[in-house]
Amino acid sequence: MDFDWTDQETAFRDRLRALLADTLPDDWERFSQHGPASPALTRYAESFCGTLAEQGLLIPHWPVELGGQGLDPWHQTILAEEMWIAGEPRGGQYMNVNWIGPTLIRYGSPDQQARYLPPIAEGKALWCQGFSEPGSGSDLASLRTRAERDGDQYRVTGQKIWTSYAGLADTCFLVCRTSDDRKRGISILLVPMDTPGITVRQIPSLIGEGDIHEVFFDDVIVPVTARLGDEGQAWEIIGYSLTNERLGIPRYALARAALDRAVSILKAQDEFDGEAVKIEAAHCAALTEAARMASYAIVDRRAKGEAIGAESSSARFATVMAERRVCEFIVEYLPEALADAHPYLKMHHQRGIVAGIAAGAAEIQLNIIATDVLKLPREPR
Amino acid sequence: MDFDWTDQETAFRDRLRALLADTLPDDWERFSQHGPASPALTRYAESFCGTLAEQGLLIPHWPVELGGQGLDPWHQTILAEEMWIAGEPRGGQYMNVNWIGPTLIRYGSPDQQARYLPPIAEGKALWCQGFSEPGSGSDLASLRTRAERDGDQYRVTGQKIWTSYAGLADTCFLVCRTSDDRKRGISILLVPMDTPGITVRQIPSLIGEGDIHEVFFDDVIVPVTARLGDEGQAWEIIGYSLTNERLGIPRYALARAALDRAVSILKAQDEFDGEAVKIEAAHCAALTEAARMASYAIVDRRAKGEAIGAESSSARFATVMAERRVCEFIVEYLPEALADAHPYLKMHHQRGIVAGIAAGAAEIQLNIIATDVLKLPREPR
Amino acid sequence: MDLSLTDDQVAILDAIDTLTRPYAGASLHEAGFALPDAQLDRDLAEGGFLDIGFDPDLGAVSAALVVERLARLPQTVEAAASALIRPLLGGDLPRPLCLVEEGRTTRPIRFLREGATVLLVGPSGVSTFTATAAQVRPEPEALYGYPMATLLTVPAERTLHAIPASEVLIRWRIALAAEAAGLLAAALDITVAHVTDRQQFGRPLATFQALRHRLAQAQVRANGVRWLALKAAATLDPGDAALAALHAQESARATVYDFHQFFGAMGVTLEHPLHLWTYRLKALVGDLRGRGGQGLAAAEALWG
Amino acid sequence: MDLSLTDDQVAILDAIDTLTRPYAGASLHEAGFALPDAQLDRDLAEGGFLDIGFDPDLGAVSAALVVERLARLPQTVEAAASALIRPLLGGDLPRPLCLVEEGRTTRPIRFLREGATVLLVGPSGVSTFTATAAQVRPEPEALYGYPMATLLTVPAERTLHAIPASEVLIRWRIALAAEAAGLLAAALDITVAHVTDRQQFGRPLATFQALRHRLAQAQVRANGVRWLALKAAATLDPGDAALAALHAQESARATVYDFHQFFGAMGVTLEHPLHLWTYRLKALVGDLRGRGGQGLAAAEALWG
Repeated sequence: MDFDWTDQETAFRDRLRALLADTLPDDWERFSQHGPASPALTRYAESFCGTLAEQGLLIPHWPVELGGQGLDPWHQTILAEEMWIAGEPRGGQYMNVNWIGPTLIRYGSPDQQARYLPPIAEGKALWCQGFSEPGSGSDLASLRTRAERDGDQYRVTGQKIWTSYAGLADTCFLVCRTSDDRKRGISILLVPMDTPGITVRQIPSLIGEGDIHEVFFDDVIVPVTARLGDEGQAWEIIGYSLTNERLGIPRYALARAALDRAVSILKAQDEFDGEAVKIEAAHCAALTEAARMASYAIVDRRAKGEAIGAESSSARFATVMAERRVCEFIVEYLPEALADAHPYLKMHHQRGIVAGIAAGAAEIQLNIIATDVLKLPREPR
Repeated sequence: MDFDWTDQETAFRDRLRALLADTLPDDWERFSQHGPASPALTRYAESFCGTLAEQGLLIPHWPVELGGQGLDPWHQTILAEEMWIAGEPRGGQYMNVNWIGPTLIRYGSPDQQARYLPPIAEGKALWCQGFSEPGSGSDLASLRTRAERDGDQYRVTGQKIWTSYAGLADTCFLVCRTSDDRKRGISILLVPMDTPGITVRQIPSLIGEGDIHEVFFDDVIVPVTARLGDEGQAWEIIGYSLTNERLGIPRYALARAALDRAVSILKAQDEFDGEAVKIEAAHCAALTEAARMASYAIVDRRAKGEAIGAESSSARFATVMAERRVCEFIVEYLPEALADAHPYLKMHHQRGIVAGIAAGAAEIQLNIIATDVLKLPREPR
Repeated sequence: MDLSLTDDQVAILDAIDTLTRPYAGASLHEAGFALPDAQLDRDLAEGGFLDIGFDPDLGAVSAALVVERLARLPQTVEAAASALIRPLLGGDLPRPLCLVEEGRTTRPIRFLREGATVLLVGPSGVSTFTATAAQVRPEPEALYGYPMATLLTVPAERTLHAIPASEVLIRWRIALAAEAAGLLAAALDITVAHVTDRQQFGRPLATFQALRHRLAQAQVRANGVRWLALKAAATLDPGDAALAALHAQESARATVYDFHQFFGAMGVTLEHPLHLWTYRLKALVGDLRGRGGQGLAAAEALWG
Repeated sequence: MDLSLTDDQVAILDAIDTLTRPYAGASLHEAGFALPDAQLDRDLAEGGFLDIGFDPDLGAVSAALVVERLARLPQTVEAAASALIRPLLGGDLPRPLCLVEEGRTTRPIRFLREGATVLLVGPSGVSTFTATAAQVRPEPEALYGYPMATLLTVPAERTLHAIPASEVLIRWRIALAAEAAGLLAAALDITVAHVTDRQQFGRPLATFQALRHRLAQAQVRANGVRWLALKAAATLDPGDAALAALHAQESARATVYDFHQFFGAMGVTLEHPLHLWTYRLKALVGDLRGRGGQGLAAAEALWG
């Protein structure tokens, strides 16, 4: 066992930090309070991702033949950590490079790859993901948006909700129903958002302007060539995508950074003096570091090419525990952070509070741990 | 609203405390570490309950015509609190006066009342309750001990477990199956423990010698006249008993007393000085007082003759939370208490750790709160 | 002991329910971060509901009951300080009454605005002043579900009140606990309604045992906070008050996460009112140095 | 970073498994409060398994792995202090090694008996002595799942060790966390087996969602404690060590109650071995002034 970073990894992280320090505008911390899906951040992300692309830092983990450098999962983790700690200046494009691109590389037709991969690699694309529906959140297989086959096209009708980036995205990674079979009746369509019949409504939100939307599909015509993979293959494709996002966002890293920031502010205000505040801060740090190590254990296995299973749910739940406690620490000891005093901490809070509900609710992770890690017999349905 | 005790209630509590101070032996705290079901405590309880009976303090809440004084539920609560805080010198007899006696008063035949009530009122009886079975804990209706009717007698075969007091009890309040109907096939027999065919095995236990047993019934012949109420009436009778024991033992009172004792020891050792220990002690006190008030809200309604429903489960769960935190406080800050240094605290720990499993598991209380207080739709079965 | 409401208390709460019924049913679509309501405030003040603590026959318990009831509304009204602390100070101070702890004056303050009475409490005593526009920076982006502002300066000229700071702190803690009790009850109610209605995996969310147990625990906490607040209002004992506030802050922490968890994404929209209660609870968690502050005060009172 | 076991580590753990297999399967019927085993202790000592920390090529991570593995056994062996702290002191001290914090010498001490080495650590430095019968009062009634005794006197004549107390505390915390990790894993394993087997309401307990979620959280905690312990063993950093011990103590508190809850009455009998792990966890919770002690040490190291 070896818990040290290699020199190359350390240099990579340093390079990212230097680039961030050079590139981000002076008022970035205040600016980044807008959610990653806000119009302001989305516009900024296009310029920022262009810079990353020029420096070879947008898709360094992609295969060399597709413009990447084939860097291993440790580098990918370092990249994800540094970007998220910085407030994710890639905006919604982090999805592109982390899982939409890799999924297209695996399942896309030559035409689809030719059309969609270059803009992703150049930092010019913005996708939204059409997964959740009003009646179907954690239970994806219950989705009802229908794509009726009609010759060489589909006619799509239905509604998606909680869709981040939808207001500005150019393309939707749309999961929809092509037959009644619960799981094998689901297919994926790559739908340009300017297709007639698509209406987007922004949902006003606690966590930032433009962050979540409803998307209505009203007799939207999509050519069959826009289907990713086979009809009914969505369940498999999403499963593959998830292996690329199994750990999700490295929230433990921002949670720790926010904790350190909060402590430094408290110290400057002579308020990091009692036992209570110190002990509570230590509990937060223990949880962020436990989540970090649980996550690294998964990265290690990915780096070795081993199959990753349910253990990633354990790392994800550890991350939710850490996020929660850091959010609570700041609310209790630096309440002004949620007003206007400490934009970085407010940004953390806004992103942290959804840790337990975004990308697979915490309760789903617990179900997975119970069934697949602990091997407990299943609940009756 | 009025949160004060009446002068009469205060005098009653003072009288109990004086009696305890006068009556309990000098080495009582060390002695009371033995569980209330231990042979040592059971023997002592007979003498102690005799004293209580002489002073009119054994069954003061019983009707006057049955030897009591008809005192209201507030007095009953004060009695229960003071006895439990003192380590329950009534031993297993607390069950007699709290629910077995009242249940016999309501459902017993004249012969049964004449036989069983006087010894209870004199402090000379010891009962055990035959509820749990190896395959049936929280799910009482699944019990399998059978009583086969054969003329004017029953032939009982089966096994009970976790039975407190069984080693020394004179009578068993036995719940057994007289038909296959899940709930309406259950009946109660009052069975002398010296009936041939009954075997008792003590189970060695963490919480004290003689505290728990297995009881085997092997073709035990019980006359039909020993049945309490009608055949199949057990579910109703137990429901009535529970209304008499709805709040269960006032564990919050001992938990608070143990907390206060622990703090005074820590202060004497100059170890109640940091913030951490003080704040943790305060959390414990908040929980004991929340449990106390939730319990008093139920007592208040009983005192007014109002029906008590699921709210008592809320008070019970609050009590479990308080017990748990006080036990944990002592383990963390006064670990020597669980060795031999502080018998009163060890006694508290031994009795407190079963708070969540005895007399209706904590999870059952949560189910009841969810369904009957919050009115959530039921789980599927 | 008699834990039923008196006839007077029943009448007061009934009158509040009648007065607030139109507000309770207001459309909350896009209610924004906070939901102040000047008309409701006026109605309550004119009805005398915020002055109940001045009446020695009704006293602090009745005032706490009013605070608890009003905290259940989606609209926010400065009731807690006015109903429970103003009686200590005399009746002629303009509302809202804003509480500030010495040494923590730069923290955002609930209800602070030009013309509000600011009550400063700490080791140097108890004093008040009327805030001017220049002293106040509104915080419209604060997430807390209350109108909030930051105090830019504390004027040297203030009205000194000859009451011990400890008296104010006792009532502040009771006010906090009573308000939290109402907020917890309302957040629990709306969450119960949501999970009963919301289907996942073909059945109501409310039928999932893990969620049921967590909501049941929230019920136990909300019930405990309410009783501790009322008892402390009755005794005005420093220990009772500190335990009530401690239990309120601890319970807010323990339950707010769950309420949002069970609301899922809906809980972060401004179209559903959950945040009006949960983010107010968050605002209360930091008062008087948070749980550590209450815990130390309780320990001092109980075992000092 | 490489988080796989090295070949050496795999070989060591395999050898331990082989050696301990007969003990792991021993009948635990009426095992009593603690379950010491002199033969197992000898076997392990003679096999050199408790000396791994002396080998610079293997080091503290390997020693921590050994401690974690041995803590899973129902029998208790003084491994943590011997494997992780003894290398600081030199190799000729008789085992068991018993750790005592200055100012807390009257607390019950794990493994203390006549002939044991007592290590006293605190502001005045690091010293050891060999306990005599007269200095020791056994505590056979202690509930903690370890053989324990109280130290009646601390002799003035002790061997002073020229190492900083801080080094000992770092390794004590790592030892504690590594041992807790093994205890948590074993308690979780046996509880999983129990709830899978035990039927209530016509189905295995393990099929009830609330229980599943609580056990899943225990898994997350046990996993986190293990990784923090191993990382701290690798870095020997005071912050890492304090976080590992803090997380271990907090996780012990959070899970022990649940394990017993799910075992029901069986968990309080001496016929089921649950207490051999859970009561050992309780014994670790109070070490080095409990969570407060670890939290302050962590804060000092991280942000001091």
